[in-house]
Amino acid sequence: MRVEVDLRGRVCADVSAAAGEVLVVIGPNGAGKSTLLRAIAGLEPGRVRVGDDDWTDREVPRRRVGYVFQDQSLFPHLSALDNVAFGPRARGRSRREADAAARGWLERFGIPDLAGRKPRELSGGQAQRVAIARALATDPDVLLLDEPFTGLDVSAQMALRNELGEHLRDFAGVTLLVTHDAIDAATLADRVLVLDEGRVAQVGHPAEVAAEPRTPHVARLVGLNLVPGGDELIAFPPDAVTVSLTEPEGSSRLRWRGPVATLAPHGDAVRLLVHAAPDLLADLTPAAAAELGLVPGREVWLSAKATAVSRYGARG
Amino acid sequence: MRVEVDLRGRVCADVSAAAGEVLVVIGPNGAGKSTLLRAIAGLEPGRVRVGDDDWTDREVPRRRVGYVFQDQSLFPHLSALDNVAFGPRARGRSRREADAAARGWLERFGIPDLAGRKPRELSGGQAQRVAIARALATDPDVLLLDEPFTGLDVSAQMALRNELGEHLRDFAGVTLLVTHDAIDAATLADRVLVLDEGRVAQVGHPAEVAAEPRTPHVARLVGLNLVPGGDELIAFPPDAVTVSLTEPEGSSRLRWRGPVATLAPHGDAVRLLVHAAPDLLADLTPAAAAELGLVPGREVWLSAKATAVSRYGARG
Amino acid sequence: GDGDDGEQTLTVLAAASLTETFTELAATFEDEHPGVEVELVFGSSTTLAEQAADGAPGRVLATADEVSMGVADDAGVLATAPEPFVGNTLTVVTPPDNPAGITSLDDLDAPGVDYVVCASTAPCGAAAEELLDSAGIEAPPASEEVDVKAVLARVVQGEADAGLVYRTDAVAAGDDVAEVAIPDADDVTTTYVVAPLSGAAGASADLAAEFVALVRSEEARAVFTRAGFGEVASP
Amino acid sequence: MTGPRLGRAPAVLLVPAVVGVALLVVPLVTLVVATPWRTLPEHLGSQVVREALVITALSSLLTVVACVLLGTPLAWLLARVDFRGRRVVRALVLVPLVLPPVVAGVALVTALGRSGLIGQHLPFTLPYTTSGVVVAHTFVSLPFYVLAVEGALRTHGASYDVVAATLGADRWTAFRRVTLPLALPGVLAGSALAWARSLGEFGATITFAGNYPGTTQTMPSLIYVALNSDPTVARTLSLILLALSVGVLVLLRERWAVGR
Amino acid sequence: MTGPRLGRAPAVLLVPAVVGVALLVVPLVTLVVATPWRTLPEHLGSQVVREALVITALSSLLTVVACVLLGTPLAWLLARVDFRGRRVVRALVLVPLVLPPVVAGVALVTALGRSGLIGQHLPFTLPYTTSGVVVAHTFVSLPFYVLAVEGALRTHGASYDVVAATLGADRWTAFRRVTLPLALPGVLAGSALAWARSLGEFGATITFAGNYPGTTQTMPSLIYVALNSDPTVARTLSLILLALSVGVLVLLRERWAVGR
Ligand SMILES: Nc1ncnc2c1ncn2[C@@H]1O[C@H](COP(=O)(O)OP(=O)(O)OP(=O)(O)O)[C@@H](O)[C@H]1O
Ligand SMILES: Nc1ncnc2c1ncn2[C@@H]1O[C@H](COP(=O)(O)OP(=O)(O)OP(=O)(O)O)[C@@H](O)[C@H]1O
Ligand code: MOO
Ligand SMILES: [Mg+2]
Ligand SMILES: [Mg+2]
Repeated sequence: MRVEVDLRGRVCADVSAAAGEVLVVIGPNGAGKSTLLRAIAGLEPGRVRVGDDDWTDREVPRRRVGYVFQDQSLFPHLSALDNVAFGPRARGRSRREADAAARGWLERFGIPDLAGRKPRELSGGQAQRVAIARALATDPDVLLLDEPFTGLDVSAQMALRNELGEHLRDFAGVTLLVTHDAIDAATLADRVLVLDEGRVAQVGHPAEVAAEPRTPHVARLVGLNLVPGGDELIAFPPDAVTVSLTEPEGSSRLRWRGPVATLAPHGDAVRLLVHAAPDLLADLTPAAAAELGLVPGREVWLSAKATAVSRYGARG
Repeated sequence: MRVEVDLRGRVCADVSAAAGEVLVVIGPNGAGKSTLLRAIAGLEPGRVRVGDDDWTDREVPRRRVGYVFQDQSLFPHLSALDNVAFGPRARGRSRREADAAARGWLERFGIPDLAGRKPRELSGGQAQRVAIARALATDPDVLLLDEPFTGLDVSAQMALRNELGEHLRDFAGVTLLVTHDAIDAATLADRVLVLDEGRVAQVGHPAEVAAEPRTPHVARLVGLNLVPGGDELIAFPPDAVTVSLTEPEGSSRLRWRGPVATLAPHGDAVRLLVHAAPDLLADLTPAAAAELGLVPGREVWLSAKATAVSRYGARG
Repeated sequence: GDGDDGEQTLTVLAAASLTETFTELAATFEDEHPGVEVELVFGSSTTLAEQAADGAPGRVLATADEVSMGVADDAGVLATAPEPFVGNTLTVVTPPDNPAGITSLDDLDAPGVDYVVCASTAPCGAAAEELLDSAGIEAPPASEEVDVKAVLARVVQGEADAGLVYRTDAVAAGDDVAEVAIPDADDVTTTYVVAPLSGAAGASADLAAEFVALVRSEEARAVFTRAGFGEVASP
Repeated sequence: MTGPRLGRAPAVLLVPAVVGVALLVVPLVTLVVATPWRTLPEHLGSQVVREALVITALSSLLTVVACVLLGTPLAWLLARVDFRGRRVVRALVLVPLVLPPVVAGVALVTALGRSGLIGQHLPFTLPYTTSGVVVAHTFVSLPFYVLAVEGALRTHGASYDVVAATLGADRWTAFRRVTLPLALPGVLAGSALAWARSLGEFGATITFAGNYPGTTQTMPSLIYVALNSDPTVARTLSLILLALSVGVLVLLRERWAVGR
Repeated sequence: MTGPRLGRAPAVLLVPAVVGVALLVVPLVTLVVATPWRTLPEHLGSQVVREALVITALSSLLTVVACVLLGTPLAWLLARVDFRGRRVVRALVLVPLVLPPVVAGVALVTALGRSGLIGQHLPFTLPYTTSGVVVAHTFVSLPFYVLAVEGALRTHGASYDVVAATLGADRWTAFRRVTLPLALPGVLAGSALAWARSLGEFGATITFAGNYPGTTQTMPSLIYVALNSDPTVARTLSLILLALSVGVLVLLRERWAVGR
């Protein structure tokens, strides 16, 4: 599949994916992730090829997509079951078949007893499951999942991630999954696509992207500090940062200064956000934090252990 | 503040909170979290007292709440600025004052340049920020935040959590914040309220609830295994679980058997979900996982190190 | 249409002001012609004439003026030349208690008197205009009603202090109005005309001619006179 | 269910609403009071009245059917499809609203009359038949229907149509299963408008279809004739028409309210 | 913007839509064709016609204003407030739709006429005045307006009203800033209906307000009167009315379309 989208101020990207591939799309708010998905579905203009077919001029109903909209967009006048059965019926299956398929999906997602409910009678998470079921039930060529796990409780997230993973293993088409959660990228992605301000900032295998993030957003997502250094980027984990109240000795250029913005527990450690240039994270033990007398606003020096730092080119 | 709600099939709870308190509400999908908030706002029937005032028969507009709805519910015909300024204006401030206040909130949330956009021209995360700004701008007595951080990218989540935390420190009223994210509970909560199937399952300080979870949902949320043992509950972390292919020796009753459901990377470890009774999590090193030849479907034995286990009464 | 089973229908298109008299005459006609049913279609003379000209089903056309009949005549749908059968003259009516104290045509000129007439385009309006002019009335009417029934209704409801209507209408209204006789009214009359329509063949052509004959008969004259109609004005 | 208490209805809305109701209801009440009801059974029993009632009921019902069948697609076209000349079509569709009914009748005669431009080529005649009555009523009522339904369609917007399209629904399926059900209140409002307009119509009817008892004489035409002989009878007949239509409306509305 | 391509408009919708347009437009076209246009300037120049046009324009405009002011709150009351007897009020509000216009005029006379039940106590008289024309038009047009707006209000539902209430908006504020703007397409549709109905109305007007050039004679009354003597003049006058109203509609619609 190949998509070329050029919408000033929203997204300007050229994205390819192989059949069967799961592409996880990440990026900050307003990066253009939803717009990219909308273009593939034909809701925004853009050149789209899927396999041997040119979809560019194909009408929306004839593009075989399964779309989980970011805002669910369940039909308010139809029950959960009818919402899920809508796609199969629109694509020509009999009422009985479509209902049976829909019922199957609702069961798979743990909400068979809500089949008769109207969307306004569902909780947010329940509605989200119906929305995913509706997208998968259409038997699409391309799956477009815009933050499919938002609003789901932890168990449901885990269960649905598994269900979806299983489904995707057998799925011959392309999947684009938008998420703000690093776990989705780690567990579901064949490749990760990073969007930033409407442009493709990075594409690569999940481990690659996690190890050598190219945007502050991805670095934050995978929990790394990222510092631009001329042509190269420098990445290091928060627990590789040493915090001190006075300027550290030595000639290392890997040191920064700034006020503590926040302190928060992070596992067994205390995680510090420091407004240096750029913002940096530092993990230290509660004992060390107490000893340094760290409170928000306090100026500190940070330095990174050279051994824990990785350097790589700013352009892949 | 005190709320008594009794809506068959949705929620049946009696909840109190002190002035200035931040109550984080957690629970699985459909537990009744949103319904509880709606009752406080007067959108569902229920007895509500706030301070010395009885709100039970008070009309919705006269309850001074700031509500972030789970589905945002931004007015589609108003710009972001007008959405945020709506509350102040409805509560009697002049147009100029309301606009200034709204502009201040949009700036605080990093989207001053989107002030003139209609909701349909905003990305999901941008709209979510407008929704939070709209709720805070009304200068309410009670803040009702239904999953306020969904759809936000990691940096925005962190920034908004800080902004909100700062705002809440000075806030004299009661805050109820619904979330599926353990971080919110850890960083913002004075107390945590656990709902399960419409009932209050547990109330307590965040650390308390995290240490001695009473429902499988909370246990999963804080990353613990929870096993019912008659009158008491047994909790232990996944890294306290030993995985073996044969029945472990000794007479400990802390052992279970079942097929591996999933394996996923978790930090440096591999996290296993095993369909025992109940479902259990186990962390082990990638080396160990490889050595045991673990694949989904494989039957394994699990046992918990007695020293890492905590036992406590099933009823607080 | 015309029945084949011995039952015959004779459709008569008649001006609305003939409603009561023609209903009575139709009953008489049915009594004299067993097996024949007279279907009466009432409407404004102009509409009926235009519809007849367009070939509307009907065997007889009776209009309240000669101009309308002319439309049908010009279209060539009349079987024979139209013939006048009654005339009608104007009169002044007031509400029974006569609140404005109208006693003559001249009183219409008094200040504060609301009187109504037909619009000058309607036959009764043209007649009223002529009458008012000859009497030298200067005050304009409060309203120019579309037809004489509307004028009458105004007076009956007490909405107008006086109205110029046909004598037939004054008679039909009975006690609902008081009549103020106008000496010179007979000078201004309208003429009702009737004609059989062509396209009628055989038996029903005969029936149409017979109905026209009935309308112009002495027997009918009694009915018309009772309703307040007068003689056809001599040319 | 009573729903959330959003506050008392404010005087600034209540007062004009009550004035509006009064303006509409008071004349009716005085009409009812001023009409002799004694003669009502006698009128109801007469064959002419019964025939007129049947024709009125039949033609108004058929008019609603025609409006729904023709007007719903037309409203959809105007609300949802971008085509050249849409504005002109929309304005033209409204024009029959503006025509005095008698002129509408004249227009129908010039087009569909026996010697009308189109009518002379038709294999059947419309004037002076019950079908003609339905045509006249539809001509007069259709714009009302279209405007009401178009308003409802626009109110909802096309967002759910788009969702349906992504699920593979072609426009017809989306129309049938999404657009139309969501616009149902508008369709019902439009149908009520069309029905009511048809019940009261007489100028276009009498001009185009004539006033033949048993075929084209509707209640309003009968009332017109009665006005010429006995205004009291005309009022009584009006009240019969009125009572029946109120009855039907109350019954129908009850149904809708339950369905909602 | 052209928006997403949702597919071709299907024949099953297009065909009835085109039939509907044809039914409405063909009679108009034949009317235009069959009317002598030569005499038009002469008519336009005549004082009677000019006066009638002014009164028609003025009274239809005031009617729309009255409908918006009275009808919008009424529609809101019917769509949003649960009160006892709502169903009956709703049915009663529709009744004037069903009345033949002349009977509507009679009802107005019995209520508001010089010697009407209410009218005899009023310090002013409505019959024979331009105000009377507006009252008659409003009586006839208001139900159309209310029904269209109520349909639009119901289509949208009350969910944003609830959101506004949580933000402290009382019902009036919510109505003004949320309910009304969201129902705007319905309000516009209703206004167009009311305006058009008022433009063509004559039965109730002539019966209640009378027909005097310069005070109460509207174009439709003039046309009706003209029909009695010279149908050709009546047609020409109708076409003037028609052309002007189409012009206004096209202009207005252009505005709306831009606003949307
Ligand atoms: N209809 C529109 N008109 C103009 N700009 C728009 C429109 N819709 C979206 N945008 C802008 O386009 C950019 C991309 O939006 P998009 O919804 O694709 O972001 P996103 O990556 O999905 O963000 P999020 O994570 O918040 O959902 C945003 O800056 C947004 O404000
Ligand atoms: N209008 C309604 N009618 C009937 N049941 C309803 C209605 N609204 C919600 N429910 C049910 O009430 C229960 C509680 O719903 P609620 O929205 O409060 O859940 P929640 O805790 O907010 O869940 P989530 O995390 O998914 O948002 C759910 O089982 C839901 O299906
Ligand atoms: O319809 Mo008439 O009888 O010409 O006034
Ligand atoms: Mg998005
Ligand atoms: Mg919820």
